[in-house]
Amino acid sequence: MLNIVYFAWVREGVGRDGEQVERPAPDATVADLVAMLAARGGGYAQVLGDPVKLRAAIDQRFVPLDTVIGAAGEVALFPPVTGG
Amino acid sequence: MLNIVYFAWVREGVGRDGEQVERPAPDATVADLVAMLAARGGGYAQVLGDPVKLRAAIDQRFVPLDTVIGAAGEVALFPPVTGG
Amino acid sequence: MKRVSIQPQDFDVAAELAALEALGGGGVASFTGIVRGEGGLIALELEHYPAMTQAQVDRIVDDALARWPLLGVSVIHRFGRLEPGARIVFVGTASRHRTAALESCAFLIDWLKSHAPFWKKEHFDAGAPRWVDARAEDAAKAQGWGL
Amino acid sequence: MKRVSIQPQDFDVAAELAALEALGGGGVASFTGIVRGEGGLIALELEHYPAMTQAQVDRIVDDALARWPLLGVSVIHRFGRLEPGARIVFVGTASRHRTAALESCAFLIDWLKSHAPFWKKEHFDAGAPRWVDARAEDAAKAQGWGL
Repeated sequence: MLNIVYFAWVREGVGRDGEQVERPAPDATVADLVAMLAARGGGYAQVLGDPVKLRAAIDQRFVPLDTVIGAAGEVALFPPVTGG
Repeated sequence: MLNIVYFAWVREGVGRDGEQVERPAPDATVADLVAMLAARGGGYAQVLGDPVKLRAAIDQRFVPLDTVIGAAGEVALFPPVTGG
Repeated sequence: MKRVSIQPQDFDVAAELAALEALGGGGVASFTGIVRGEGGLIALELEHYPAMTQAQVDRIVDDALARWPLLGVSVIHRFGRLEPGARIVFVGTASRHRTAALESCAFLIDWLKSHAPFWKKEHFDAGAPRWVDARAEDAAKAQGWGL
Repeated sequence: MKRVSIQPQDFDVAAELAALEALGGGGVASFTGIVRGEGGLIALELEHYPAMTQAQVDRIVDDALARWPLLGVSVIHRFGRLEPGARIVFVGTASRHRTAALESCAFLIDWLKSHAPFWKKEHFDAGAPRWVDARAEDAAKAQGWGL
Protein backbone atom coordinates (compact mmCIF):
# COMPACT_ATOMS: atom_id res chain seq x y z
CA MET A 1 0.00 0.00 0.00
CA LEU A 2 1.03 3.59 -0.60
CA ASN A 3 0.30 6.50 1.73
CA ILE A 4 -1.02 9.66 0.15
CA VAL A 5 -1.34 12.93 2.05
CA TYR A 6 -3.20 16.04 0.87
CA PHE A 7 -2.82 19.67 1.86
CA ALA A 8 -4.67 22.98 1.51
CA TRP A 9 -7.36 23.11 -1.21
CA VAL A 10 -6.35 19.66 -2.46
CA ARG A 11 -7.21 18.31 0.99
CA GLU A 12 -10.46 20.24 1.04
CA GLY A 13 -11.38 19.08 -2.47
CA VAL A 14 -10.82 15.38 -1.87
CA GLY A 15 -12.44 15.68 1.55
CA ARG A 16 -9.70 13.98 3.55
CA ASP A 17 -6.13 14.66 4.68
CA GLY A 18 -4.77 11.34 3.49
CA GLU A 19 -5.48 7.79 2.50
CA GLN A 20 -3.90 4.50 1.54
CA VAL A 21 -4.15 3.19 -2.02
CA GLU A 22 -2.97 0.06 -3.82
CA ARG A 23 0.64 0.58 -4.82
CA PRO A 24 0.70 1.56 -8.52
CA ALA A 25 2.84 -0.12 -11.18
CA PRO A 26 6.63 0.04 -10.57
CA ASP A 27 7.13 2.58 -13.37
CA ALA A 28 4.15 4.79 -12.40
CA THR A 29 4.89 8.47 -11.89
CA VAL A 30 3.24 10.96 -9.57
CA ALA A 31 1.35 12.28 -12.62
CA ASP A 32 0.00 8.75 -13.27
CA LEU A 33 -1.16 8.55 -9.65
CA VAL A 34 -2.83 11.98 -9.95
CA ALA A 35 -4.65 10.88 -13.16
CA MET A 36 -5.79 7.68 -11.48
CA LEU A 37 -7.17 9.62 -8.49
CA ALA A 38 -8.81 12.29 -10.70
CA ALA A 39 -10.63 9.49 -12.56
CA ARG A 40 -12.64 8.88 -9.40
CA GLY A 41 -14.62 12.01 -10.31
CA GLY A 42 -16.28 14.39 -7.85
CA GLY A 43 -13.96 16.46 -5.68
CA TYR A 44 -11.00 14.37 -6.85
CA ALA A 45 -11.61 15.36 -10.46
CA GLN A 46 -12.07 19.00 -9.48
CA VAL A 47 -8.78 19.48 -7.63
CA LEU A 48 -6.60 16.87 -9.37
CA GLY A 49 -7.91 17.33 -12.93
CA ASP A 50 -5.40 20.09 -13.79
CA PRO A 51 -1.96 18.81 -12.74
CA VAL A 52 -0.29 22.11 -13.73
CA LYS A 53 -1.71 23.60 -10.53
CA LEU A 54 -0.32 20.80 -8.38
CA ARG A 55 2.96 20.20 -6.63
CA ALA A 56 4.17 16.97 -5.07
CA ALA A 57 6.61 15.49 -2.63
CA ILE A 58 7.84 11.92 -2.34
CA ASP A 59 8.94 10.89 1.13
CA GLN A 60 8.99 14.56 2.21
CA ARG A 61 11.05 15.86 -0.71
CA PHE A 62 9.66 18.11 -3.45
CA VAL A 63 9.67 16.31 -6.81
CA PRO A 64 8.47 17.09 -10.34
CA LEU A 65 5.23 15.32 -11.22
CA ASP A 66 6.98 13.07 -13.74
CA THR A 67 9.00 11.41 -10.97
CA VAL A 68 8.60 7.62 -10.67
CA ILE A 69 7.09 6.69 -7.30
CA GLY A 70 8.95 3.39 -7.08
CA ALA A 71 9.29 2.04 -3.54
CA ALA A 72 8.44 5.35 -1.84
CA GLY A 73 6.38 5.24 1.34
CA GLU A 74 4.50 8.55 1.08
CA VAL A 75 3.34 10.79 -1.73
CA ALA A 76 2.07 14.28 -0.89
CA LEU A 77 -0.14 16.31 -3.23
CA PHE A 78 -0.72 20.02 -2.67
CA PRO A 79 -0.91 23.45 -4.31
CA PRO A 80 2.30 25.46 -4.78
CA VAL A 81 3.52 26.37 -1.30
CA THR A 82 2.84 29.93 -0.22
CA GLY A 83 5.42 30.10 2.52
CA GLY A 84 5.17 31.77 5.90
CA MET B 1 36.18 84.79 16.42
CA LEU B 2 35.89 81.27 15.04
CA ASN B 3 35.06 78.18 17.11
CA ILE B 4 37.19 75.11 16.50
CA VAL B 5 36.33 71.70 17.95
CA TYR B 6 38.59 68.65 18.01
CA PHE B 7 37.78 64.96 18.29
CA ALA B 8 39.52 61.64 18.96
CA TRP B 9 43.33 61.67 18.55
CA VAL B 10 43.24 65.21 17.22
CA ARG B 11 41.66 66.29 20.49
CA GLU B 12 44.23 64.30 22.47
CA GLY B 13 47.12 65.70 20.42
CA VAL B 14 46.19 69.35 20.80
CA GLY B 15 45.29 68.77 24.43
CA ARG B 16 41.83 70.36 24.35
CA ASP B 17 38.39 69.69 22.91
CA GLY B 18 38.00 73.10 21.36
CA GLU B 19 39.09 76.71 21.30
CA GLN B 20 38.36 80.10 19.76
CA VAL B 21 40.76 81.67 17.28
CA GLU B 22 40.90 84.93 15.36
CA ARG B 23 38.76 84.57 12.26
CA PRO B 24 41.12 83.87 9.31
CA ALA B 25 41.10 85.79 6.01
CA PRO B 26 37.78 85.65 4.08
CA ASP B 27 39.25 83.34 1.43
CA ALA B 28 41.01 81.02 3.91
CA THR B 29 40.23 77.30 3.57
CA VAL B 30 40.10 74.62 6.24
CA ALA B 31 43.53 73.50 5.01
CA ASP B 32 44.87 77.03 5.60
CA LEU B 33 43.49 76.93 9.14
CA VAL B 34 45.07 73.52 9.72
CA ALA B 35 48.44 74.79 8.48
CA MET B 36 48.17 77.85 10.74
CA LEU B 37 47.41 75.65 13.77
CA ALA B 38 50.16 73.12 12.93
CA ALA B 39 52.65 76.00 12.83
CA ARG B 40 52.19 76.34 16.60
CA GLY B 41 54.40 73.24 16.94
CA GLY B 42 54.19 70.64 19.72
CA GLY B 43 51.04 68.50 19.79
CA TYR B 44 49.47 70.71 17.14
CA ALA B 45 52.26 69.97 14.68
CA GLN B 46 52.11 66.26 15.48
CA VAL B 47 48.40 65.73 14.79
CA LEU B 48 47.77 68.49 12.24
CA GLY B 49 51.04 68.26 10.30
CA ASP B 50 49.73 65.63 7.85
CA PRO B 51 46.36 66.89 6.55
CA VAL B 52 45.80 63.71 4.50
CA LYS B 53 44.91 61.97 7.79
CA LEU B 54 42.39 64.64 8.73
CA ARG B 55 38.73 65.19 8.03
CA ALA B 56 36.70 68.31 8.69
CA ALA B 57 33.23 69.68 9.13
CA ILE B 58 31.98 73.24 8.81
CA ASP B 59 28.88 74.04 10.84
CA GLN B 60 28.27 70.30 11.39
CA ARG B 61 28.58 69.25 7.76
CA PHE B 62 31.46 67.19 6.38
CA VAL B 63 33.53 69.20 3.92
CA PRO B 64 36.73 68.69 1.89
CA LEU B 65 39.73 70.45 3.39
CA ASP B 66 39.92 72.90 0.51
CA THR B 67 36.56 74.40 1.46
CA VAL B 68 36.55 78.13 2.22
CA ILE B 69 35.54 78.80 5.83
CA GLY B 70 33.86 82.11 5.05
CA ALA B 71 31.31 83.19 7.64
CA ALA B 72 31.00 79.76 9.27
CA GLY B 73 30.56 79.58 13.03
CA GLU B 74 32.28 76.28 13.80
CA VAL B 75 35.04 74.21 12.21
CA ALA B 76 35.59 70.65 13.43
CA LEU B 77 38.85 68.76 12.89
CA PHE B 78 39.04 65.01 13.44
CA PRO B 79 40.35 61.70 12.06
CA PRO B 80 38.22 59.79 9.51
CA VAL B 81 35.10 58.66 11.36
CA THR B 82 35.04 55.01 12.39
CA GLY B 83 31.30 54.68 12.85
CA GLY B 84 29.41 52.75 15.46
CA MET C 1 23.71 27.74 18.41
CA LYS C 2 21.04 26.37 16.11
CA ARG C 3 17.39 26.47 16.95
CA VAL C 4 14.45 25.57 14.71
CA SER C 5 10.91 25.41 15.97
CA ILE C 6 7.65 24.92 14.06
CA GLN C 7 4.94 25.61 16.60
CA PRO C 8 1.40 26.93 16.99
CA GLN C 9 2.10 29.20 19.95
CA ASP C 10 3.58 32.70 20.00
CA PHE C 11 7.23 33.24 20.90
CA ASP C 12 9.38 35.66 22.86
CA VAL C 13 11.47 37.72 20.43
CA ALA C 14 13.46 39.30 23.26
CA ALA C 15 14.52 35.88 24.58
CA GLU C 16 15.61 34.75 21.12
CA LEU C 17 17.62 37.92 20.57
CA ALA C 18 19.19 37.74 24.02
CA ALA C 19 20.42 34.20 23.29
CA LEU C 20 21.92 35.36 19.98
CA GLU C 21 23.48 38.47 21.53
CA ALA C 22 25.20 36.32 24.16
CA LEU C 23 27.23 34.36 21.57
CA GLY C 24 30.10 36.84 21.48
CA GLY C 25 29.54 38.06 17.92
CA GLY C 26 29.46 41.68 16.87
CA GLY C 27 26.06 41.63 15.25
CA VAL C 28 22.60 40.14 15.52
CA ALA C 29 20.11 40.56 12.69
CA SER C 30 16.47 39.61 12.89
CA PHE C 31 13.27 39.62 10.94
CA THR C 32 9.81 39.16 12.39
CA GLY C 33 6.84 38.57 10.12
CA ILE C 34 3.43 39.75 11.29
CA VAL C 35 -0.11 39.14 10.05
CA ARG C 36 -1.41 42.25 8.28
CA GLY C 37 -5.07 43.04 8.80
CA GLU C 38 -5.79 44.52 5.40
CA GLY C 39 -8.85 44.15 3.16
CA GLY C 40 -11.10 42.95 5.94
CA LEU C 41 -8.85 40.05 6.91
CA ILE C 42 -9.82 38.64 10.29
CA ALA C 43 -7.54 35.60 10.40
CA LEU C 44 -4.83 33.76 8.54
CA GLU C 45 -4.83 29.99 8.76
CA LEU C 46 -1.45 28.39 8.19
CA GLU C 47 -1.41 24.75 7.23
CA HIS C 48 1.85 22.88 6.91
CA TYR C 49 3.28 19.44 6.17
CA PRO C 50 4.66 18.54 9.58
CA ALA C 51 6.79 15.59 8.45
CA MET C 52 8.48 17.87 5.94
CA THR C 53 8.62 21.31 7.49
CA GLN C 54 11.03 20.69 10.35
CA ALA C 55 13.42 18.68 8.14
CA GLN C 56 13.37 21.28 5.37
CA VAL C 57 13.88 24.24 7.66
CA ASP C 58 16.71 22.33 9.34
CA ARG C 59 18.32 21.83 5.97
CA ILE C 60 18.07 25.45 4.86
CA VAL C 61 19.52 26.56 8.20
CA ASP C 62 22.43 24.18 7.57
CA ASP C 63 22.83 25.78 4.14
CA ALA C 64 23.04 29.21 5.77
CA LEU C 65 25.59 27.92 8.31
CA ALA C 66 27.70 26.56 5.44
CA ARG C 67 27.45 29.78 3.45
CA TRP C 68 28.12 32.43 6.12
CA PRO C 69 30.33 32.41 9.23
CA LEU C 70 27.49 32.39 11.75
CA LEU C 71 27.64 31.93 15.49
CA GLY C 72 23.95 31.24 15.82
CA VAL C 73 20.67 30.92 13.97
CA SER C 74 17.17 30.84 15.36
CA VAL C 75 14.11 30.15 13.21
CA ILE C 76 10.59 29.97 14.58
CA HIS C 77 7.55 29.48 12.39
CA ARG C 78 4.01 29.30 13.63
CA PHE C 79 1.09 27.40 12.15
CA GLY C 80 -2.63 27.35 12.86
CA ARG C 81 -5.02 30.27 13.04
CA LEU C 82 -3.38 33.70 13.46
CA GLU C 83 -5.09 37.04 13.78
CA PRO C 84 -3.91 40.44 12.48
CA GLY C 85 -0.97 41.70 14.50
CA ALA C 86 0.15 38.20 15.44
CA ARG C 87 3.73 37.13 14.78
CA ILE C 88 4.05 34.41 12.12
CA VAL C 89 7.76 33.90 11.72
CA PHE C 90 11.06 34.90 13.29
CA VAL C 91 14.58 34.63 11.90
CA GLY C 92 17.55 35.69 13.98
CA THR C 93 21.22 35.36 13.07
CA ALA C 94 24.41 36.17 14.95
CA SER C 95 27.84 36.66 13.45
CA ARG C 96 31.12 38.41 14.12
CA HIS C 97 30.31 40.89 11.38
CA ARG C 98 27.12 42.56 10.31
CA THR C 99 27.16 41.55 6.66
CA ALA C 100 27.00 37.82 7.39
CA ALA C 101 24.22 38.36 9.93
CA LEU C 102 22.15 40.59 7.62
CA GLU C 103 22.61 38.54 4.47
CA SER C 104 21.87 35.19 6.09
CA CYS C 105 18.78 36.65 7.77
CA ALA C 106 17.48 37.87 4.38
CA PHE C 107 18.36 34.53 2.78
CA LEU C 108 16.45 32.54 5.39
CA ILE C 109 13.34 34.68 5.36
CA ASP C 110 13.27 34.67 1.54
CA TRP C 111 13.39 30.89 1.61
CA LEU C 112 10.74 30.60 4.32
CA LYS C 113 8.42 32.99 2.47
CA SER C 114 8.69 31.13 -0.82
CA HIS C 115 9.80 27.52 -0.40
CA ALA C 116 8.71 26.38 3.05
CA PRO C 117 5.83 23.88 2.89
CA PHE C 118 3.15 26.17 4.27
CA TRP C 119 -0.20 27.11 2.79
CA LYS C 120 -2.19 30.14 3.86
CA LYS C 121 -5.94 30.53 3.94
CA GLU C 122 -7.35 33.99 4.44
CA HIS C 123 -10.57 34.51 6.40
CA PHE C 124 -12.45 37.79 5.92
CA ASP C 125 -15.10 39.64 7.86
CA ALA C 126 -17.33 39.25 4.80
CA GLY C 127 -17.23 36.68 2.03
CA ALA C 128 -15.72 33.24 1.68
CA PRO C 129 -12.25 32.38 2.87
CA ARG C 130 -9.67 31.87 0.14
CA TRP C 131 -6.36 30.13 -0.25
CA VAL C 132 -3.46 32.45 -1.02
CA ASP C 133 -1.75 31.88 -4.37
CA ALA C 134 1.98 31.35 -4.56
CA ARG C 135 3.66 34.59 -5.60
CA ALA C 136 6.01 34.63 -8.57
CA GLU C 137 7.86 37.52 -6.91
CA ASP C 138 8.85 35.37 -3.94
CA ALA C 139 10.09 32.58 -6.16
CA ALA C 140 12.23 35.08 -8.10
CA LYS C 141 13.74 36.39 -4.88
CA ALA C 142 14.63 32.91 -3.73
CA GLN C 143 16.19 32.19 -7.12
CA GLY C 144 18.45 35.18 -6.58
CA TRP C 145 20.05 33.15 -3.78
CA GLY C 146 20.53 30.17 -6.09
CA LEU C 147 17.73 28.26 -4.37
CA MET D 1 7.07 56.34 13.57
CA LYS D 2 10.55 57.81 13.58
CA ARG D 3 12.83 57.55 16.56
CA VAL D 4 16.50 58.54 16.76
CA SER D 5 18.42 58.53 20.00
CA ILE D 6 22.12 59.08 20.64
CA GLN D 7 22.60 58.13 24.26
CA PRO D 8 25.13 56.71 26.71
CA GLN D 9 22.78 54.24 28.40
CA ASP D 10 21.70 50.77 27.26
CA PHE D 11 18.33 50.28 25.57
CA ASP D 12 15.49 47.78 25.55
CA VAL D 13 15.48 45.96 22.20
CA ALA D 14 12.19 44.23 23.01
CA ALA D 15 10.44 47.55 23.60
CA GLU D 16 11.77 48.96 20.31
CA LEU D 17 10.66 45.89 18.39
CA ALA D 18 7.24 45.86 20.06
CA ALA D 19 6.67 49.48 18.97
CA LEU D 20 7.65 48.59 15.39
CA GLU D 21 5.54 45.42 15.37
CA ALA D 22 2.48 47.42 16.46
CA LEU D 23 2.50 49.62 13.31
CA GLY D 24 0.42 47.21 11.25
CA GLY D 25 3.16 46.25 8.78
CA GLY D 26 3.98 42.73 7.73
CA GLY D 27 7.62 42.79 8.67
CA VAL D 28 10.08 44.15 11.18
CA ALA D 29 13.81 43.89 10.55
CA SER D 30 16.46 44.71 13.09
CA PHE D 31 20.18 44.79 13.62
CA THR D 32 21.91 45.05 16.97
CA GLY D 33 25.63 45.72 17.15
CA ILE D 34 27.54 44.38 20.14
CA VAL D 35 31.05 44.98 21.47
CA ARG D 36 33.25 41.98 20.72
CA GLY D 37 35.77 41.06 23.40
CA GLU D 38 38.55 39.85 21.13
CA GLY D 39 42.29 40.33 21.37
CA GLY D 40 42.26 41.26 25.03
CA LEU D 41 39.83 44.12 24.55
CA ILE D 42 38.38 45.25 27.86
CA ALA D 43 36.46 48.32 26.71
CA LEU D 44 35.51 50.36 23.70
CA GLU D 45 35.26 54.10 24.13
CA LEU D 46 32.96 55.83 21.68
CA GLU D 47 33.45 59.52 21.17
CA HIS D 48 31.08 61.52 18.98
CA TYR D 49 30.33 65.02 17.77
CA PRO D 50 27.07 65.71 19.55
CA ALA D 51 26.05 68.77 17.54
CA MET D 52 26.45 66.71 14.38
CA THR D 53 25.44 63.18 15.24
CA GLN D 54 21.75 63.65 15.93
CA ALA D 55 21.27 65.86 12.85
CA GLN D 56 23.14 63.47 10.58
CA VAL D 57 21.37 60.36 11.81
CA ASP D 58 18.06 62.21 11.43
CA ARG D 59 18.96 62.99 7.85
CA ILE D 60 19.95 59.45 6.89
CA VAL D 61 16.74 58.14 8.47
CA ASP D 62 14.84 60.63 6.31
CA ASP D 63 16.77 59.30 3.30
CA ALA D 64 15.65 55.77 4.18
CA LEU D 65 12.04 56.94 4.60
CA ALA D 66 12.21 58.53 1.14
CA ARG D 67 13.75 55.46 -0.43
CA TRP D 68 11.60 52.65 0.99
CA PRO D 69 7.91 52.51 1.98
CA LEU D 70 8.50 52.28 5.71
CA LEU D 71 5.99 52.48 8.53
CA GLY D 72 8.61 53.04 11.17
CA VAL D 73 12.32 53.41 11.86
CA SER D 74 14.13 53.31 15.16
CA VAL D 75 17.83 54.06 15.49
CA ILE D 76 19.66 54.07 18.80
CA HIS D 77 23.39 54.65 19.08
CA ARG D 78 25.33 54.65 22.30
CA PHE D 79 28.47 56.57 23.15
CA GLY D 80 30.88 56.49 26.07
CA ARG D 81 32.70 53.50 27.54
CA LEU D 82 31.25 50.10 26.55
CA GLU D 83 32.46 46.71 27.66
CA PRO D 84 32.47 43.45 25.66
CA GLY D 85 28.96 42.09 25.26
CA ALA D 86 27.40 45.54 25.53
CA ARG D 87 25.04 46.74 22.81
CA ILE D 88 26.39 49.65 20.76
CA VAL D 89 23.77 50.28 18.13
CA PHE D 90 20.26 49.25 17.17
CA VAL D 91 18.43 49.72 13.89
CA GLY D 92 14.84 48.57 13.52
CA THR D 93 12.58 49.08 10.51
CA ALA D 94 8.94 48.20 9.87
CA SER D 95 7.26 47.92 6.51
CA ARG D 96 4.35 46.21 4.81
CA HIS D 97 6.79 43.92 3.06
CA ARG D 98 9.97 42.22 4.13
CA THR D 99 12.24 43.51 1.36
CA ALA D 100 11.79 47.16 2.29
CA ALA D 101 12.34 46.38 5.96
CA LEU D 102 15.46 44.26 5.36
CA GLU D 103 17.07 46.54 2.79
CA SER D 104 16.51 49.74 4.74
CA CYS D 105 17.87 48.10 7.89
CA ALA D 106 21.05 47.09 6.03
CA PHE D 107 21.31 50.57 4.47
CA LEU D 108 21.06 52.32 7.83
CA ILE D 109 23.53 50.10 9.64
CA ASP D 110 26.02 50.37 6.76
CA TRP D 111 25.80 54.15 7.01
CA LEU D 112 26.09 54.18 10.79
CA LYS D 113 29.11 51.87 10.67
CA SER D 114 30.95 53.96 8.10
CA HIS D 115 29.74 57.57 7.98
CA ALA D 116 28.34 58.42 11.40
CA PRO D 117 30.58 60.87 13.28
CA PHE D 118 31.85 58.43 15.90
CA TRP D 119 35.40 57.53 16.82
CA LYS D 120 36.34 54.38 18.69
CA LYS D 121 39.19 53.90 21.10
CA GLU D 122 40.07 50.37 22.14
CA HIS D 123 41.31 49.63 25.64
CA PHE D 124 43.17 46.37 26.23
CA ASP D 125 44.04 44.31 29.28
CA ALA D 126 47.70 44.86 28.37
CA GLY D 127 49.32 47.66 26.38
CA ALA D 128 48.25 51.13 25.39
CA PRO D 129 44.79 52.00 24.15
CA ARG D 130 44.52 52.76 20.46
CA TRP D 131 42.16 54.62 18.16
CA VAL D 132 40.50 52.40 15.58
CA ASP D 133 41.30 53.26 11.96
CA ALA D 134 38.52 53.88 9.45
CA ARG D 135 37.98 50.75 7.39
CA ALA D 136 38.06 50.95 3.60
CA GLU D 137 35.65 48.00 3.52
CA ASP D 138 32.94 49.95 5.29
CA ALA D 139 33.34 52.91 3.00
CA ALA D 140 32.99 50.60 -0.02
CA LYS D 141 29.80 49.09 1.41
CA ALA D 142 28.31 52.53 1.96
CA GLN D 143 29.22 53.53 -1.60
CA GLY D 144 27.22 50.55 -2.81
CA TRP D 145 24.14 52.42 -1.55
CA GLY D 146 25.19 55.56 -3.40
CA LEU D 147 26.19 57.29 -0.17
